[in-house]
Amino acid sequence: MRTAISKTIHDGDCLYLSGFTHLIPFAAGHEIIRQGFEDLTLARATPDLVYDRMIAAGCVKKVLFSWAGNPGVGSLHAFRRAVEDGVPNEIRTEEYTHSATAARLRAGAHGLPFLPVRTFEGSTLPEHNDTIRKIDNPYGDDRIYVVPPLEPDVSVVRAQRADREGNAHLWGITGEIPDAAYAADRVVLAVEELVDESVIASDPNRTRIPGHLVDYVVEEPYGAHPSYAQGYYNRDNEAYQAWENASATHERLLEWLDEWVYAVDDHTEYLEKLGVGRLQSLEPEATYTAPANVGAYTGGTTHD
Amino acid sequence: MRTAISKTIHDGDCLYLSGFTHLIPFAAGHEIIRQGFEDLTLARATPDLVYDRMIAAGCVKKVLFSWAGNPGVGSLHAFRRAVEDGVPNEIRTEEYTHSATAARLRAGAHGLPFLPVRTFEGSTLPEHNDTIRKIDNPYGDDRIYVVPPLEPDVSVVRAQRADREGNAHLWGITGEIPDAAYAADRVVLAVEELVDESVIASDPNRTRIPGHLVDYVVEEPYGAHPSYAQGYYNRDNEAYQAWENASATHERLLEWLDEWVYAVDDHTEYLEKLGVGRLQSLEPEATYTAPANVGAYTGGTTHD
Amino acid sequence: MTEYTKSELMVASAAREIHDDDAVFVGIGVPTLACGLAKQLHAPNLTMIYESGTIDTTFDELPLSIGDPELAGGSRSIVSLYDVFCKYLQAGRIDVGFLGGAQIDRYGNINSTVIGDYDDPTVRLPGSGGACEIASNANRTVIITPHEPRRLPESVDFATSPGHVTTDDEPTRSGSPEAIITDKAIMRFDESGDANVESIHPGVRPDEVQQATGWELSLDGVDETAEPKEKELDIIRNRLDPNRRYTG
Amino acid sequence: MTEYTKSELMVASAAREIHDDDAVFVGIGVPTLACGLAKQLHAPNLTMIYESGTIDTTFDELPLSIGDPELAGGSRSIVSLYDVFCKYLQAGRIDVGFLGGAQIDRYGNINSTVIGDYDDPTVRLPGSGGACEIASNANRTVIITPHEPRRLPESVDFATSPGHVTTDDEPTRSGSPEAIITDKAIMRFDESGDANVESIHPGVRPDEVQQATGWELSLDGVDETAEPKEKELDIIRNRLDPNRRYTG
Repeated sequence: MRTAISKTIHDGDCLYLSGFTHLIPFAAGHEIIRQGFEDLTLARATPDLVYDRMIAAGCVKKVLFSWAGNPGVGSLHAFRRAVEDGVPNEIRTEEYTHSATAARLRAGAHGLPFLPVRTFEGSTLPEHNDTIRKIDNPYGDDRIYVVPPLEPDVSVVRAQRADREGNAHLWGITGEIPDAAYAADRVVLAVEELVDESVIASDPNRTRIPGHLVDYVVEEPYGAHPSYAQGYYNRDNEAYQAWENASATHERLLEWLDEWVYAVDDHTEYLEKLGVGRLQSLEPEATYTAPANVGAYTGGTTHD
Repeated sequence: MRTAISKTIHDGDCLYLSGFTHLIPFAAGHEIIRQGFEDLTLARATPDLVYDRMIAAGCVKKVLFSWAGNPGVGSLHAFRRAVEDGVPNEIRTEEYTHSATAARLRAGAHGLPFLPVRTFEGSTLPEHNDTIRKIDNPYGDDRIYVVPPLEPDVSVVRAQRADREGNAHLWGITGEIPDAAYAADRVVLAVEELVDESVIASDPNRTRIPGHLVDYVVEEPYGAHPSYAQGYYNRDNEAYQAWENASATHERLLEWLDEWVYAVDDHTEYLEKLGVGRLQSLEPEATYTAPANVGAYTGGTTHD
Repeated sequence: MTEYTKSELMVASAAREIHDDDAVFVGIGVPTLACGLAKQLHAPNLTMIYESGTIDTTFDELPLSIGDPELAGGSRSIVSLYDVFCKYLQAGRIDVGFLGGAQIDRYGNINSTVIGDYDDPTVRLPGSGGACEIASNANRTVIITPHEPRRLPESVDFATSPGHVTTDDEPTRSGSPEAIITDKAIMRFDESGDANVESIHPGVRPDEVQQATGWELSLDGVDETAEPKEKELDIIRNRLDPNRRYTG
Repeated sequence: MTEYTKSELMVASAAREIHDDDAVFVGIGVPTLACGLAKQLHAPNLTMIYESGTIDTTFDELPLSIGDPELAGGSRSIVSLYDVFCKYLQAGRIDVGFLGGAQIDRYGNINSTVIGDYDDPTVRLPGSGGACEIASNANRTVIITPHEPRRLPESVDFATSPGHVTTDDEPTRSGSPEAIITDKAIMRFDESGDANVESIHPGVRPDEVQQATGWELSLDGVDETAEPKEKELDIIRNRLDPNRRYTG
């Protein structure tokens, strides 16, 4: 991940670390903090704890978002301090609703100059964001809001498993992960496990990120912690709840970063510090999908 | 299928029998012919043999399409006779390109008044179809074509397996099948096999047609023949090739309909006429998808 | 009559807003419990849809977030973030949506964006998420909120999610709030888009309701809110929220 | 030199239009064979994408249609019909597309819709399918056609897929035909969008090429098309099309 980050990300870039609750690339966020970027634009429907940490570390000049909170718990305190008090630095915000953020990524993924969205009518938000525009419906007398494409310089995406080419099987909540990969100029893919290509080839419908999109493939187990990987480990709800306290002041948050980000060399050290017991407590009982018969039509892949 | 067709389809309706090469609902088309409709609008990216038969049987007043041929073989002769010579009756056509037909269905599925498409520039087609319009890009100096939603009265869709609620697992080429289901007012779902709900619940990512969309679920093995069902039976390429001859004149085509549609009572009789040997020759060697661990988080479904 | 908490009453009241066969766009907390309760009682065929894209979801343990793994594992289908808004909300498939917010006005406009000026806020709230879409596209929106003066001001600082706006020149969809369920009362929107008190909860005085509301209410002859039934409380306590996370 | 058929020469020539790392939007027949050949030789990293939504496809047996089950089973990913056009063609991810048609003019405009009047056609052809999208969005379009006067008229009855159109007032994308590969010659489009003969196939006389073309050609000093190499013929005959379905 260290090489993948340093080779693909440049200061000033727009990044999208994707995943809607599920498969959030925390380890990549921590590595970005360690590499000391300080002029990034971060885009994400839900900034979540990972962007809160990057903001507190001073990596960020701008955030594009649609819901900035700690789901089920409370605030993103670093995000609020930056917006409300300019701590540690002023950040600009570009704000949408979820469907509009998702539509921006989809337009980017689909090569479209805009997508219409059925929202914003009667909301104050368009007054504060001039990328949200309104056009005539060419088939009626009404008007509809539109948003332009979002094409991140780099998307960091996670999936459960991939082959070495980066063809990735993704299941559970897919959120905006495939769209982020298709919309971006460069893609870093991190997976819970690298598997033989025959595993991926057995089920092409489950490949939501094809390898031709991917610049770097990184095998990084538990790299979504405290977010989760469906079937691999549960969401660490205690860590989400603990963030409320750990992030309550800027100083306390910096101590947290010192301990959990700067003082560990990489994600493996982070996991060692977390401890095997904690990881084991997050392990779900295994339950497997029912097989689907794809049929052995070709010798080229499925029975090489 | 007889009840499903008679309860959901009314003369004058717009139908979409979906499936891009894969899972084309031939048995439903034959049943529609037997029930003697004569004023249908048929929409489909690729009319294929199933619409050719319905046109020859006199069921059709209008066809919305983007590619009207017999893939890899030749013409749709009944379609051509209707367009070129008004045999057995004049039909109107509304013509698109594939991306535009697909965008129309997607707009219908997504509740949007239009979708932009990057095509048609420099083509003669927009001159002959005034639903294809051009609007200003609100983010640039250029203009882009748009198409309006397509919302069929009834979509007939097929999938490999479903539970009794109509939650359907679909794999292989998905084409426009999910979009057709989401865009339509009423949905008839036919599957190769009904399975226990635990099979479907084990893999919600494979459910591309959720049961809440579905009005009728029909278990109808081999109902896509001579099209195919990935993992269940191969495309009957010989039948596609034979259609070139069987449909060469209107009279010969009517004889074919007499023998294969009108003289059989239902799809089961069609299969009996086809013979076990023919069906066996289409059976692929089984190859199964690698399992994915979804995790037993909930007792409600996956381990009831 | 058994004792019950305000939250239990709110859950039971919210459940009554759901009809059988409804498709509900569910949030965490009271909405999830209300759906669970309705499904056990009068709405066995309701379909629960979460913003995270999990369609027709059931669960054993209450989720902490709308994207928890049990919601995925217990669903019948999963769609992308973009698609859940397009195929469900935009396409008009959602009968009932639940919303909350820092401020709600008498027309059902909801603020979950900022307190104070947008560019220099006193309090930066999380923002819309999918709330504006729910308000804009669900057939009926039910608002759940504690009943406090700061929560129910005469007007909101920022309209994140539209209430009963009328835009004369543009016949597009607007919000469609149906009711506000608080810990003191149930208000319902009339044809002109105004929230009126329909019932006051048992033990709450009318003047308490008026004092906690930022606009003048007509309180003569309003009903008393129906108490939760034994059966409802049993389901809430023993099946839905045994750890009293939301209803204690 | 080994004997070879015209089709084999066309396949070998088409394969040379493909570079390593290209993403190719493939059709059935010559394009599929050309991709298979290029992949075995100079373009091991090419990605084959079929209109049916099968991404990065390999196969053992030649498909009859673009949606055959072996294309699905042999792919690395499968996307919907709408998405293959949006995520691949519209998004500019396709380097090379292959097209054919009933009529092709000197600017690369292609007719696959009607011969005669649109509303009262002499021959109703299948229509665009995805051809207009390929012409509009692929970086390079390679046209494969038999070389006959009716196939290469001075102008097409109907422009299904745009060639080198210039729409002065509207700077949107237009078609980008690169070459026409026929059974007599290879033509390549110059900067002004005009198709010029680059090479004539061995054994074909220049006047045969001119007679079979609906516009005046400049044929002085054109090269002879390179013959297929032994290795190319071996791959075509023994691996790609052993039943000689397309190359007999």
